[in-house]
Amino acid sequence: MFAAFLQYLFSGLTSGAIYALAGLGFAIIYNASHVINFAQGEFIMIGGMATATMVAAGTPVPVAIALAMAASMLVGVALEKFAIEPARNADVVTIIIITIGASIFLRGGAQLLWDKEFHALPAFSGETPIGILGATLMPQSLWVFGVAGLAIVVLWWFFNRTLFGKAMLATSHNRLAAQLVGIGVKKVLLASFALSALLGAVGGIVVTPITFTNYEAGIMLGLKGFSAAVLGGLGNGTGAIVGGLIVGIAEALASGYLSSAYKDAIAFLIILFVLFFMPSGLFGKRGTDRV
Amino acid sequence: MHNLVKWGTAAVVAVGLCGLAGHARAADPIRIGSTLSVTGPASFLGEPEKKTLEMYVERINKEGGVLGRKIELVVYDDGGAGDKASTFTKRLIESDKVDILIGGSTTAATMAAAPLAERAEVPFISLAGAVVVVEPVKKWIFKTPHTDRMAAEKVFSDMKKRGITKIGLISEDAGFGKSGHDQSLAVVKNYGIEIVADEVYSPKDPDVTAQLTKIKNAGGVQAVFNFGFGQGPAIVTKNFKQLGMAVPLYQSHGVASKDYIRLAGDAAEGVRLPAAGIVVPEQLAATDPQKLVVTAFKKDYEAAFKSDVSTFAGHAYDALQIVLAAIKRAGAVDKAKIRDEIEKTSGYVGTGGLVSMSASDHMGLSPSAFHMLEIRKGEWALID
Amino acid sequence: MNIYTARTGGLAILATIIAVAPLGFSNTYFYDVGVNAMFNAIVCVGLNLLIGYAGQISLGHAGFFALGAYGSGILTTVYGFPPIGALVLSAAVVGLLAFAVGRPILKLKGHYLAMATLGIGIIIHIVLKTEAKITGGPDGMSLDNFKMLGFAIKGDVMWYWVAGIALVGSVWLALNLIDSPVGRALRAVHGSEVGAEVVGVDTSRYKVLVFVVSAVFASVVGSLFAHKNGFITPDIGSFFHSVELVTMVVLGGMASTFGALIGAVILTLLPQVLAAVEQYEAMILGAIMMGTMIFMPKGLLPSLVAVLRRRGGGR
Amino acid sequence: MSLLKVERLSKEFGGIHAIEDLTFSVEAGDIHSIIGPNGAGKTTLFNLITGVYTPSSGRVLFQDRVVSGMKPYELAALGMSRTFQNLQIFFNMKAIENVMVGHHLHLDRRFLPSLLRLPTVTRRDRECRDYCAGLLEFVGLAKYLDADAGSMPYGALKRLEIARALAAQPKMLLLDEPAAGLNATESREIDEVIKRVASSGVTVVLVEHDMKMVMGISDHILALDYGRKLAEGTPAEVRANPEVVSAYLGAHG
Repeated sequence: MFAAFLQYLFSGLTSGAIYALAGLGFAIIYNASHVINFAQGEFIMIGGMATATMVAAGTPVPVAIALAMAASMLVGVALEKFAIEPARNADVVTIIIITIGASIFLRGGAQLLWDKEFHALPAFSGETPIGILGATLMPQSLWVFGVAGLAIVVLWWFFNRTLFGKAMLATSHNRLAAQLVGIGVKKVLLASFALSALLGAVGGIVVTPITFTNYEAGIMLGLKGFSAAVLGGLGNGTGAIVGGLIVGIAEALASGYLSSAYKDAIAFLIILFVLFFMPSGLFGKRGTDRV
Repeated sequence: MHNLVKWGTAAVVAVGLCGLAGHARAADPIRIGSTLSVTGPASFLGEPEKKTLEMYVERINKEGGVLGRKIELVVYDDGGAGDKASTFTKRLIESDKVDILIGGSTTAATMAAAPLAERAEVPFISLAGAVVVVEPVKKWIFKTPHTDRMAAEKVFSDMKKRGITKIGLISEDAGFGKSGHDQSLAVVKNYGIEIVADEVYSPKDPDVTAQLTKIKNAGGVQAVFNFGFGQGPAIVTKNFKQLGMAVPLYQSHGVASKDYIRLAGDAAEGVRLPAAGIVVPEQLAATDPQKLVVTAFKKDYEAAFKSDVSTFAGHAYDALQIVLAAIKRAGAVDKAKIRDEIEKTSGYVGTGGLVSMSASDHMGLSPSAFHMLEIRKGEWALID
Repeated sequence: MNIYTARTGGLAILATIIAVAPLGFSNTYFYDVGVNAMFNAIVCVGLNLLIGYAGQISLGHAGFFALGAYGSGILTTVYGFPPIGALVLSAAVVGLLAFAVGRPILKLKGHYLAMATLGIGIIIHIVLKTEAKITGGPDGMSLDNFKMLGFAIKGDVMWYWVAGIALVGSVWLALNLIDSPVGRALRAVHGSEVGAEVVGVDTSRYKVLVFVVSAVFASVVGSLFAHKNGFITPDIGSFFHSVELVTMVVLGGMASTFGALIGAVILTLLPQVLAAVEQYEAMILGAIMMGTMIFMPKGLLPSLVAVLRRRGGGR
Repeated sequence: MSLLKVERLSKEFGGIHAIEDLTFSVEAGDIHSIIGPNGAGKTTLFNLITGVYTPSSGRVLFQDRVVSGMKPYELAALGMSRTFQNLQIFFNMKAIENVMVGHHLHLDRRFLPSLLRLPTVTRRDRECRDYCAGLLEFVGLAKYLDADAGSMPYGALKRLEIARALAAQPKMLLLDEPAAGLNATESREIDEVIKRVASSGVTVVLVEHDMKMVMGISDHILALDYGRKLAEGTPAEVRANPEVVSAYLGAHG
């Protein structure tokens, strides 16, 4: 029975790491701008679709990956420049609708540019499952874990050790003050979208061998990524990773021990339950309202 | 403020009406209306269906049309949603004044549109799978796809031949898989087979090893049957191999396209599934009456769209052919006469099989319409 | 500009438009679209009380809509309830559910509240999809006509007038509420929760109240929608439908009852208009959403009003 | 009679004592000022008294009733109302509506009559409107009656908050830096308003940096430093207290 448990855990970790990568993108943009970007899933889709279609057309894999990352970043920058920045002072809900509009737009574009088929990428390190204590794990899952782990380390370094990263954090805490000490707030916002789109593309590329991709793949990933980011506490990278893993593992354990039909419902129940007791998520900033 | 509200609203209404009323009405062509799931989760049904209808309507018009009249095709995208299908069907009937309806890629869309076609007395050939479309028989409603029950029966009879008595069922929780799941449960006992594990997954789940592990550990499972379409079955297949499950894996006709093999890769080796002859025209026996039809259709489709033909494209082809034949027999574009002639369709050789409808059978596909295929070395192999 | 005349004037114009619009309808399809637009408008008028006036977001209202629809479907077909009884009982159950979940989740703010309401909507959707024995599952379920006192509402034309009356009634109720002590308390919650508290407004009670009211609006319309369409699928409770509803409110104008109404009408008509350019539909829809919100962040109606006021010399 | 008693009140934020073991009382009808350098805990004290924060220990009595732990809206019903240092205006409403919300507790708040716009509700609402217009005039904002709060200048908003608080018809009104950010003329006007409020029988508790104003209008002064009581007494007593002088010189010198 332990083997079964371990298998559920692996299943949950695989899904969870995917959600975590998606959630991390939400966290980065939120950190710099307090914007929730509901088009985050589309960055992931663009990364996956661009790579898969280019590889299928004969482009060498590394070139395809680099181009896909560049394409996604370009889309992220354009989104910030033309849709978010002009509306920077608008209501939270207004910006939510803008990003949802952007996600619909990007999906529509992807469907025209590419097609509606599912696309696959070959696994990076083959398809031989790794057996561990009676359970198995695909090598590609390790790639996802690795990328998620690497992303969190790099982001930590970036936000805590580089001047630009610190500037980004400062902007999120107090935009006016940041401006006063000479931080280019516009540049920071632009960079946050570029960074998050880049991360999304990387995520899309590493998960495509597991989940495949099509023009609508961003919907589910966006939704789960948002859940992960909120559960972990908005704006907290580690939180997003932990949140993603919890959602993934909860789903897998629910499938295994309770009911696979209700696994998503159970995951959402857990999120609700956590929020009832920790209204700012697991690692979110708690604080008393200043009046 | 008064004027503002008034003019604002008036402008909105005016813009809306202009948009809605923008259809010119030439009296000549025969109008065929379709609501299809061109986008959304069922787009891999609606997309090839739409392409097929457009391609053949264009071809027929080039050849002079039917009864000397051109055919005008109006397609709306319902995204697989019942309420949209209902509104678009009303639009087709009322505004576009179509003579015949083809469509409803999904069962939900069909069932939402069906009462409208009944009330307006417009012949309606559905492209949806579930048996509820034609059972009980509704006067104006027909369908061309095989039912999910037929697919389940084909699979279970193959299992029975191999002496399998205990299986695990894993299905997608959306329309196609859910309906297939229910039909499977309804007929499985007739084959002396017991379902010992019954799991579901969502169409976009990245990993289903948890569900499969549960099936694996259910005890005595001799085969696993997956009902679903899209990328789900490919993930099931890959996870199945990952877990090293040694029992046979069956898929439904929902994945009878090359895309499935392409996505699942090596993991698809040995998977069996029921499919119509269209998938393997070259392997059909020379005596098979379908051979000519499906070979020609596959060639046309793949030449036109540079993508593999799917069973679903065939459903649209069959629907169009049945309708055109009925119009020719009726000799006039009279909805009631066309309906009667559709019902009299007999011995039509289509991509799905031989079709002979009757007052009590508005599908008319013989059970032999399905073949059992196995995937060997990345290719389909006809085994039955 | 006097608030009282804007109110009665607005209602009169609305009633006139509803009464006159059918002159341009050439067949029942137009009535059908009209009914859908008005149904959406009623839901949005209710949802706007929550989002626009009280400043609380909900990404789960399609769930309440679907519960109303399925409540009516199940109670009338399985338990033989009269449709009006089923409608009222469903609305009561939805109200109770909204009350029960409202208390804990409305403590949450902003994106956390969005997440919680989204979760609730999705859970409702999953239950409707999964419990196929009573809901019919993803393939949907059928309903009979709406009968009351031996009289059946059937056909799009009759539904059009029913929906029209319901819409005018809902707008009247919403306008009443907004301009009452209760409504001012709601708007104060949006303005400053602590500011409202210190003058005696029990903010959590009012948040729950408006959540329940907007859920009941959605439920009642869900019931009517189910009878009118005669067939419902769980998709009406999906996340996408919730987002659609919020978009209608925000696009038309938050904290403006007529704005929400206009938003609902536009976004109901838009897909019908865009059906002609089907391939580009998604891109155009997305572009319109972005463009409107970028250039009119307060929504169509309030932004237009502001522009006209400036032109009119600050009136 | 003491209207408000604060007994051994403490509040900690993550180990830091914002208020520590504070005891004092406010007599009915007085203008009672609380002074102290920035960070002395004045606003925290207000938040504790009005129920925005819950005390870590100690208690607050209002009209000899223990009220610590009660919600702000419950305290409002008992007759306590306040303004804020950082404005808490309802910017989404008109000036008059802001004040009308202040009168909330005195209106027909039943849901159904409001929804159906019953005559009883509308009649009282009209009366409320007139009453609140009177309050706006009282604080000198008559010309802003139908203005959107968002379009009003800062000084006017400060007075709008006072009008809103008065609309609740409190027994005790707590004003948190009502003159902060105002020019000399505006300060004098606020000064006048406070005096008139007090003379109408409302007890006023005032936090203010403007020493001239505090010394001029207060009956009683409490000086705080680092959350502790530094001195207490009449303006003359407090002014003469060497500790107050040194705290102020230390802080501002």
